[in-house]
Amino acid sequence: MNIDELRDVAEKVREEAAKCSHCLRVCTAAGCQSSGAGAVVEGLKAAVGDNPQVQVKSVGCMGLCSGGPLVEVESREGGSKVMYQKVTPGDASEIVESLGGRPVERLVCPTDIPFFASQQKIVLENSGVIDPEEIDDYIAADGYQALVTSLTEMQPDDVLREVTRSGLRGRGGGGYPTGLKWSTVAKMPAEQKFVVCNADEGDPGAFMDRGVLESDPHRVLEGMAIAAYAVGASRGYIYIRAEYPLAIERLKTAIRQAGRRRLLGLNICETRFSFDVEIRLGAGAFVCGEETALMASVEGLRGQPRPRPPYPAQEGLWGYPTLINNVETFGNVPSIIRHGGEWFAGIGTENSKGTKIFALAGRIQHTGLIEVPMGIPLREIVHTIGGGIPEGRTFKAVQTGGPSGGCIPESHLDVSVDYDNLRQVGSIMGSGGMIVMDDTSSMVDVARYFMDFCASESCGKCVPCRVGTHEMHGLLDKIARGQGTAADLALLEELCEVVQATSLCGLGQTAPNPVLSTLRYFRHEYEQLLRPSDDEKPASGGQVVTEAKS
Amino acid sequence: MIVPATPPKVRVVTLKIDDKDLSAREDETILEVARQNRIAIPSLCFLEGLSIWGACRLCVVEMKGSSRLLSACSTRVTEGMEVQTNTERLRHYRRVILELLFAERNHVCSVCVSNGNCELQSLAQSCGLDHVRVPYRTSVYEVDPTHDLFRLDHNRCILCTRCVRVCDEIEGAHTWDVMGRGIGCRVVTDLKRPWGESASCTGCGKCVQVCPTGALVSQGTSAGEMRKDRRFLPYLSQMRGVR
Amino acid sequence: MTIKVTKPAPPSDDKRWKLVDVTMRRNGYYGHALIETLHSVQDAFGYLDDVAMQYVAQSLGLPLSRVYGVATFYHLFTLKPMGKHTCVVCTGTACYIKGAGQLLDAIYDRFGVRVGETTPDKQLSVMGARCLGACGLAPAAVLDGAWLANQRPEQLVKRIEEVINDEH
Amino acid sequence: MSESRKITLATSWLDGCSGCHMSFLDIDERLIELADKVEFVYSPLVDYKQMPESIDVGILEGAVSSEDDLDKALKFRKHCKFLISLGDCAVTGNVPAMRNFFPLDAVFDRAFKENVQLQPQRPTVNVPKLLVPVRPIHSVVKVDLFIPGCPPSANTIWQILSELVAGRMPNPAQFTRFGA
Repeated sequence: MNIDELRDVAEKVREEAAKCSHCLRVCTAAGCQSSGAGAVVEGLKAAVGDNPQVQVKSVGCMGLCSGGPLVEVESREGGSKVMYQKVTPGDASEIVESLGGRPVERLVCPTDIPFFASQQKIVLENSGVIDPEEIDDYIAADGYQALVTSLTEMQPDDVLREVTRSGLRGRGGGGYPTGLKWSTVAKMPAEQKFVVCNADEGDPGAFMDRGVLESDPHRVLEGMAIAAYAVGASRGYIYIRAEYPLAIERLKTAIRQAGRRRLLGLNICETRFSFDVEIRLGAGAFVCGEETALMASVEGLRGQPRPRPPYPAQEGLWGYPTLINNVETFGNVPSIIRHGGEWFAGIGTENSKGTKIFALAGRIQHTGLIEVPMGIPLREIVHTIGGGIPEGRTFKAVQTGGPSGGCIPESHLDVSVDYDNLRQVGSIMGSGGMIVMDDTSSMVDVARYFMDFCASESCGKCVPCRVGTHEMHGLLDKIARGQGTAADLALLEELCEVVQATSLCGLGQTAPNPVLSTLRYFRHEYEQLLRPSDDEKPASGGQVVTEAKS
Repeated sequence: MIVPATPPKVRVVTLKIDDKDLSAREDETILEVARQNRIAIPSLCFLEGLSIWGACRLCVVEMKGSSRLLSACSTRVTEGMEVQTNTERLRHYRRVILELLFAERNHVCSVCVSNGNCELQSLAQSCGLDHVRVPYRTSVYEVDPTHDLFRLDHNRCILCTRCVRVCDEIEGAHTWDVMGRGIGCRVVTDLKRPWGESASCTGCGKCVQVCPTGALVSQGTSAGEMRKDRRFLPYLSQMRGVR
Repeated sequence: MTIKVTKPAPPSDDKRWKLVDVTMRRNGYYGHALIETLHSVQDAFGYLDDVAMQYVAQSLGLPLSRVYGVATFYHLFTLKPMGKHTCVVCTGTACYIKGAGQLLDAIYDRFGVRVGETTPDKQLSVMGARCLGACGLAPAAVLDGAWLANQRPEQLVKRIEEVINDEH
Repeated sequence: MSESRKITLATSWLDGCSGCHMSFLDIDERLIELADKVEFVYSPLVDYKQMPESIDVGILEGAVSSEDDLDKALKFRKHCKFLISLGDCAVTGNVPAMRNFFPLDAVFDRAFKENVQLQPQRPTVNVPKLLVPVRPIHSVVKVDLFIPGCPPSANTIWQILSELVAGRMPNPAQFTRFGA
């Protein structure tokens, strides 16, 4: 396929679309599907019947999951758009009848609210617009242009330069400069190299990657193929959690379609470049989000990390240099190549370029997926875009970065969101989960929850993480139940330090973060729960067994 | 006639360990170089002749210019590296890691067959660990006495996986592996069958000899009677080419 | 150099072994296809038993203990047969904040099973999930594949009772 | 510590075998030397019934298994300026703590019914109530010095006491370890 053929396909799709007067887009990403979007699609199709003027389309995530199932009606004349929320199959005929007339007032979801208006979409530009199971839809939205341009008009070095210039940093949490990572792999002399897409989105409360894969899977494949060209790899793996059946299905479809269009496989675009992608399923292990554990899992082993160095870029899958990036990182690449690194670098802040997808959840008015430029104040995300706290409650903290992150209180809400600022206030960017808590949440309980998570997700290889997280959870539990003493709290803090400093991989090294950040901002909540020690009071400690039962 | 030298495959680098100037081959690890130079770095999962595991974290050292600690067993030396192996901070961390190990399972030294010949026990002494503040877990673990020659006591296992590695890398049987995850990890033979019923076990006993504690011992030993013999290891690992 | 090894015959003439064989063949009987293969065994049979693990180990040329280690490492694999009905309660952060714990407590109070357990009459298995990615619907549960959004404890228990009683 | 006054010393055994006290006695003739500098004011080895208000050094052997043990530990902490855990039972729980792996009922049955031929029954009168779990002393009260060993040898005890008497803080790891 060359650039002209690509344009032909796009043209055909657009012509087809122009024949219709209205397009009904139904979000069929997992969030809306679980609230019944599948039936809505059926209902709408039945209501439309064989009217060729109206197109009913299953599309990806529109963002506002709390309003699901979402339906967007676009009329070709004038291009006006109306969004409906909480649509049921029973509403279908009413919606179809309203076409061309006044919208169904009671279902309308206003789109001029900040939730939609304050967003800037790069990775999600096609989400909720195109049909994720139709490669031609993606091509019509300028898809695969970047890949074809790279292969036919650019040298691998040119691609590396563009990515480096863009200032893109890894979106999986670490924030490692993507250009640097790519260059390292590119420089390794090896006959075989691998590109791996990390789609093992394990943070509880994070569903950005899922949104991207379910809404626009080709974008990720294109990003991977460009990366493979730039670093000189010919094989790719997508490591995805088995908990995402819909995303897996859509990825499989996408790989099949791209292969058929010869955008994956042997001699892509009649060049010497060949690239195959294979899906590898996770099986329920958070630690496999860690690069070396992920590689072990791809190799069919227990997902246990190994010490670094050597880094995967030097010795990765089966010992070969391996480039590992996360879904959102690859998702940015086609746009960077299409619009240039310069353009991308113009968005965001000095050290954090571009946009970031966040998953808003918890005690907040609007839950769902948003994509905002880096540097946006946290307060704007929570109170303006998220619509603040429901039920008249007050804001207490927002948790970012999942089990490796921290809780940010009201006093730091004006921090502008980028990698370095979030680290300064004791949290991390992480993969983009944001969970808002109101005054009903106990911070000790939150810390205990995350420690329980880390303890049960610890792979068990290194001692500090295996035993340390378990013991820290025990101490947190004791404190949360009002049984802990000042000595227990001191021991907890000491364990935090040791586990952080000595654990083998990122899971253990960051497991104490939720405790440390809640201690930093909500220490009084811990102290309120402490009881005096045995020395200070005469009564007996431990459980007294009075009379043995026979 | 003098034949011109072919360039060496590995270079020699100079580095500092505990302020001592040393030279080493660049394919050697910090731990190897330290031990050659009589600088003691505590370790448990490391055993010369077996592959590197990097899990006990006792051998962590500080490196100038790095905020992270590095495990000495798995990190190769580089030119100009400056390493500290015995700072107050590291000694503290090592004691806490040992505390965690003692708290994890039931290491009652006084009644252990390896009492007096146990690496965990002697490390506790050399690292100055004289009591354990971390609450003991006191979970019950079983003892597998089904093998004719050997006995497995999970209570004393520290999951260093030396047995797994020696069985796989040297004996080639791969009878042992680790099952489960996190605190629920334990070593298993085959499909978690009793050891005595294992079809893959050759009965060579290498796992017993490399075990640092009283988890794997010979049948018929009682408190303090078990002694391990590892003289076979360097020789056999050379034959197998394990690094 | 490759040595041709004859693959062992399936443990029984159960048709479902074909599905497992297909997965292994598609992956060239490489040892690194172990996780994929275990997935297909579990899809076909519902759980992994010794017979299946033995067959997979032999077919892929892997040590038994390796297979057992991998099967027990990943939480999605189960070595015990599941109940007739399964209820997955999401325990992700958003669901936790909004009361997933109460859902699990209510299930325990009514059916006497906690996460990872199956009732003695093999009617119900309860599982926890580390975030199903439907945080907008918190607290969420999946009962026999059907999504249940914004659950209250008594509502969920009632729904489970209905599903179980429908059978009788 | 002033030169003029002897150092006062109290000892007691909780749940243990009293082997550590025996080991203490095994310092033999050095006891006389010790007696020049140290005065036993309360101990199962001597005949004082009343514990003085303030004691310089307290030594406890054994683990905390019963309410009685707990009372002793709290009392020693209250009266002693410097408290020593002597022996593995005091330091780690050791053998007494091995009953933590079983339900208390099972332990009782094993001890008083299954292994007894004559009138197997559980004692109920004049026995202190048992605690679950058995714990080392430092998990109940603050301890200033730990001397592991099962038992610590007579030499170990002598060395450490000599250091203390000389006004120096000893390092027990030089002489002893868990299970020694």
